[in-house]
Amino acid sequence: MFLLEHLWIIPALPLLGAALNGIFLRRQSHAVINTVALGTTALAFASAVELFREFSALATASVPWVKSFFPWIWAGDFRADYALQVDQLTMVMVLVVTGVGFLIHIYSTGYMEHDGGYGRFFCYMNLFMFFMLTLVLAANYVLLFVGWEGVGLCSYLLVGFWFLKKSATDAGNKAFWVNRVGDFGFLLAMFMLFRNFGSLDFTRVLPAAASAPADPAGHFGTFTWIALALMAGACGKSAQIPLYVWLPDAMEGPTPVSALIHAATMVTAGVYVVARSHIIFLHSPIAMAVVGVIGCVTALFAATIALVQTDIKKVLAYSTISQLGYMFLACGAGAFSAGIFHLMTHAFFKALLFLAAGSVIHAMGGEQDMRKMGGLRKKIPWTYWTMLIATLAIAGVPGFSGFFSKDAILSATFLSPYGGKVLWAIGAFTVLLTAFYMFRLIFLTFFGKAEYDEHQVHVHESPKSMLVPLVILAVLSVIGGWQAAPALWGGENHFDHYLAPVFADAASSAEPSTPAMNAHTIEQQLTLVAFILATLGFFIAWWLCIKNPKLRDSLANTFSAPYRLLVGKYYVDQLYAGAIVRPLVWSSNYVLWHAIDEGLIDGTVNGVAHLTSETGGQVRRVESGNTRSYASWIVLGAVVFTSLLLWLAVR
Amino acid sequence: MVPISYFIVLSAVLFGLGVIGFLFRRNIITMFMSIELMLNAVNLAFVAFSRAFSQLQGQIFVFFVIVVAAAEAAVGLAIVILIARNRQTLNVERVNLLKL
Amino acid sequence: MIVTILFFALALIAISGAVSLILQRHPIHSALSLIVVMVAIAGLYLLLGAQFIAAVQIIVYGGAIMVLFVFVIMLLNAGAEERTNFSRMAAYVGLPLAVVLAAGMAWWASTGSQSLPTLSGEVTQTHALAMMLFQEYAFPFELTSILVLIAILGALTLAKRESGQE
Amino acid sequence: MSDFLAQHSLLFSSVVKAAILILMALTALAYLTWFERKVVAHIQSRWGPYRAGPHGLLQPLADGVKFITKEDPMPLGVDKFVFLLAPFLALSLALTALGLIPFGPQTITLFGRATPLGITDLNLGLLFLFALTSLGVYGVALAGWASNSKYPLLGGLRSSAQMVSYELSLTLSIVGVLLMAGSFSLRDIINAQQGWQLHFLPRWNIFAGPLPQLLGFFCYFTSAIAETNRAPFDLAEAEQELVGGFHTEYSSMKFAMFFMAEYGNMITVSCLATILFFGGWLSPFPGMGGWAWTRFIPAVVFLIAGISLIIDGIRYTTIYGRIVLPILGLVLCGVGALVAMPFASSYAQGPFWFLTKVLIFLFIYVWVRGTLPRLRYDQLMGLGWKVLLPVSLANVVLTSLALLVAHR
Repeated sequence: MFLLEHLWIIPALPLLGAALNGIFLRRQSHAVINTVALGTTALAFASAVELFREFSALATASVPWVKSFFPWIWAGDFRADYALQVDQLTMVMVLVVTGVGFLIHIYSTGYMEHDGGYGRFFCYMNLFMFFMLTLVLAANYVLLFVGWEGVGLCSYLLVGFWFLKKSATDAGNKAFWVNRVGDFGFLLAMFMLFRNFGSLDFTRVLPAAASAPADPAGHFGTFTWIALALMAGACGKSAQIPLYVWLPDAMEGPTPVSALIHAATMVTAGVYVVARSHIIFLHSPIAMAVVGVIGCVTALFAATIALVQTDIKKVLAYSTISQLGYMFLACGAGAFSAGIFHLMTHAFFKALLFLAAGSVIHAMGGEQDMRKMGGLRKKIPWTYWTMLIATLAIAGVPGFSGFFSKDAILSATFLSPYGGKVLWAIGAFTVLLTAFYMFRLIFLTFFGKAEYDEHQVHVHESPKSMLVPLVILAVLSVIGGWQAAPALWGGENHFDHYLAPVFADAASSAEPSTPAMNAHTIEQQLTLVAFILATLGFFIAWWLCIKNPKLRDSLANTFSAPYRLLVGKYYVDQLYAGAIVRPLVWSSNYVLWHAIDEGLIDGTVNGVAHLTSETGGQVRRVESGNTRSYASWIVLGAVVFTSLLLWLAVR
Repeated sequence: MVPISYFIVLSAVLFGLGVIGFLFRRNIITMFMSIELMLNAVNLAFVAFSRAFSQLQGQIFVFFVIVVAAAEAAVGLAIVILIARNRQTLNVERVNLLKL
Repeated sequence: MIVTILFFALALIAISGAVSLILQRHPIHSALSLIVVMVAIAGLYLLLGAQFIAAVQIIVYGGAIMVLFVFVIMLLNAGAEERTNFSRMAAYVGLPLAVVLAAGMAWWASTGSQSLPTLSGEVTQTHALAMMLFQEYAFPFELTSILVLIAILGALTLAKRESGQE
Repeated sequence: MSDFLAQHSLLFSSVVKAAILILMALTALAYLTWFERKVVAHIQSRWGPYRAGPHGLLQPLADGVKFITKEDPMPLGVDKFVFLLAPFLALSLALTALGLIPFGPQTITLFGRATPLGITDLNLGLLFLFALTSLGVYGVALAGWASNSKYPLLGGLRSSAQMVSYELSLTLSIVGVLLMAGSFSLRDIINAQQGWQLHFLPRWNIFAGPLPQLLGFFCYFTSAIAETNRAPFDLAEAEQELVGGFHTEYSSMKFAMFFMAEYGNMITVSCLATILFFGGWLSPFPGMGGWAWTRFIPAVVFLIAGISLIIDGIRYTTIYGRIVLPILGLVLCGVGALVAMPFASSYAQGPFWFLTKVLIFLFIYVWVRGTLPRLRYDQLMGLGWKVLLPVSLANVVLTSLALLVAHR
């Protein structure tokens, strides 16, 4: 019970590491920094495991376990404590965050070996761990928002880690600003929640919401607005349409950062929030539909862009966006557990993909363009195999983790009252695209002849410190899905049952209307279709990349217009720049700065000063040095005052 | 019999005369005496009111006013002597260093 | 009857004295006019039954303060006032205002203080005055003594600085 | 007619008494000059005036005639108004001060109205007396200024500063007496001194009460001499330094006015000394028991004086003396006899003792003048500010303490 009583220890550990690294040990040797950073992170992971043990031993009556440590904000009847909460959902998130985070820390020691800002890097990383844990452990929306903003800050710092590169700092700013938009929605949601439920504690808001009547379909009620505002925040953080534009640019940061923040943990915060407040969404059909549609469209959209990207990390970035789309699709379909499940597995294999890609980049000496690679299979076998496993997982090959999670999502979508066949169809088509662009990446990178100059680039396998995490993550990518194997695969869906208490009412509402046996057959057919599509994607990729690569260019020439559209990422950035950024900058520059600040405010201030000096200059003439004129002034005052008195007396 | 308001009117008139004297004399000492005249007018009003309301505070106040006037005369005349010695004149029109 | 006569006589003396104070061109004459005004006012105090104040008026004002004035005038051998440039401010603003002030106050006094009683026989007891002065107002009384002391010191300092320069 | 008089008896009685007082005062002033010259002469072992009339008794008359008939030049460039105003101011103030003095306990009946001996009897009499004396300075100061001449100006300056300074100690020195009497009325002050101690010592303020006012009297009399610009404090008219002081430029009647004003002030001050410290009109002897005979002392004194005059007249050298002096003696004897009569004696007691004491003080005045040398001006101021003022203040404090103790 120790950790349950002292929950604060878990976030405090990374914070301690960050403080030590950031304040005292900046100039220390790598060994010291490693000890602190890895030690604190490992301890956090260990304590998370211990917490899991204690939590499992906990009686179901006392779940969720809420512990309030000190009053934080008391304003009138508003009250927000520094309170931490543990339930099954939190447990999963904590384990994923600490575990993957620990592995990526290990990896970073190798990857950042020769970087100048070694201590700074680990300081930021630990700080991110702290905020992420605060986010997932928070017992009320306010504290959650602190973590929310904190991870945003760390993302900004780490994206712009190489702040001498203009592109890096720009990417950091972009991420920050785009997130601001979403945060605004989140704030609105919090305000509305407080206004409607008088509190922001999960343990008070969610039951109240559960007991409240749901909005009727097609009707914009309280829950709809709150849910949509929350969804805006989630879109910002989890890079969904229309706020996804920051994530590809965020690849400017170091690769471990991309793996940890922009694949495994932070970007899934949106999904976490949606799942956390699923009751509110369930009470609003419109919101569910919106979530589903947004997720589905984002998945397809990002996947299409990923088809033609040549930067290895960009491909992975768009793939991340698309996978996040899957998660939201699951949420929209009411299968929150499936969404969380995919979140976990995706954390495994996408982190693995990024790390492997980092390993490749490391091997290529910083080269990121896939067209300049090729034939690396023999040179960096560990990287190759681990990356292949991750690719199989994300492509949804049976037996791998991605297969189970994606399968669960698609079937849930097909069966859900909110989703429907159309969404399922799009999602299924996206499976094909996913398989295609992932295998395209593999083929371009590891197969074919070497496109680079051996004399310049000395390809070499990464050090142990980078390979060990790869291997561990590979194992996880394989077995990560087994404990959620649906019944028809002779498995028992532990994961679903484990999360059942959290999403109890979700299950009730999202239960497929069709009988179970029927559902099984439908599920088998769906899985079959998905697998066929995946293999199809694999073969197209093989055909275009290995069999005859010429065809690629000819296709590009024949369908030049759509090709350029995809290469230009649908020109969304340019659209935003023209529609939002430039007017904003113009108005800030000419209206706010020149007109209001300089004209109005400075004008007023200077005008007052000028008026004063002018008045003084005029009044100065009164100083005639003539005593009797002074006396006359006194008399004037006396007359005024006396007449006032007389007037008062008469009146 | 004499209404006490007559005394008030008289004091008002005397006060006004004092003001006029202060405004129209150039000799510091004369201006000073005009001030004394104003003080006396005020004292008269005080005593008249104290009689009208048959309260002695008015006379007490007059007493204090006289004391203050004495102190003021002492210091003021010392200043007048200084001015006369430094500027060789008693004409305020010539004592106008404090000006634009 | 006799009180009325006395009042108007004294009022006439006071006003004429004040006027001559303004009009006389020589400080000594102004001082004498002021002394006349003060004596007349003392007489008015007597009419009002304030005998103690009347005596103090003559002793302090007439016997000390005005003597000081006359003394200073004699000491500085102040001649008749010279005609110098005229303060337009005082002429065109001060005079009308002063007249307005006097007239306004007089008007108010004549209208607003009609309710005041007329002069009747009783006389304030100096004894009661002394009691009030030394019991209720003992502290202000002592303060006035301090004030006078400070005034003495101030006058001494001013005079001394002058002699020190020479 | 008579009822008209009765109706305005206050007015008429005041007028009559004022007339009588002024006549007596002027005569007294005139003969006070003779008295002073005689005494000073004898102090300096001279004869003094003896040409005009026997023992120069007609000298004041001759002086008066001289003053009236003398030409009255108006110096050049004087401020005429002030120049004329000064002597009138001085004399009128001096005479007015005399009007506040009560000469006897009884009241006399005029026009069917009982009025006190003396013109008025204010219950703040003492205060007003000081008010008048404090105004007295103007006569001297203005005279000195108006003369448009340097000696008078210096004299005026001196006297004004001197009088203002000494007025302080003069006023403070009598506070002790006021504390004992508890009143500003001269009559009350005198009545407060009635009674006896040790069966022979009258309870006069000078040597009775909780604290005998010896200090007070010393301060009072010294300040009084200075206040009246008399020797040894007569720096306003110090012949050796400033020819004649403030009245250098004056001559004839105006000069006489200054002189009369000076003597009038002397009389006023002496009266005050009598009233405040020496029991006013109270007889030094208890009137009852074994002392009953003392009520005949006035008569006896007059008779002795008259008889001595007759004898002196018979032995006198000039014919006038042989005629005038015996007549004067007879008159005195008659007065003595009148005073001895029962109906008159009670009226005579008060005034007799009062005037006797005043005469003694006047003699002391002259005696001091004839004896002491004149002070330097800084010594004068030093004495006033550094000795008399503190001493009289101390006297006030001591007296009040003594009263506190006595009333415990």
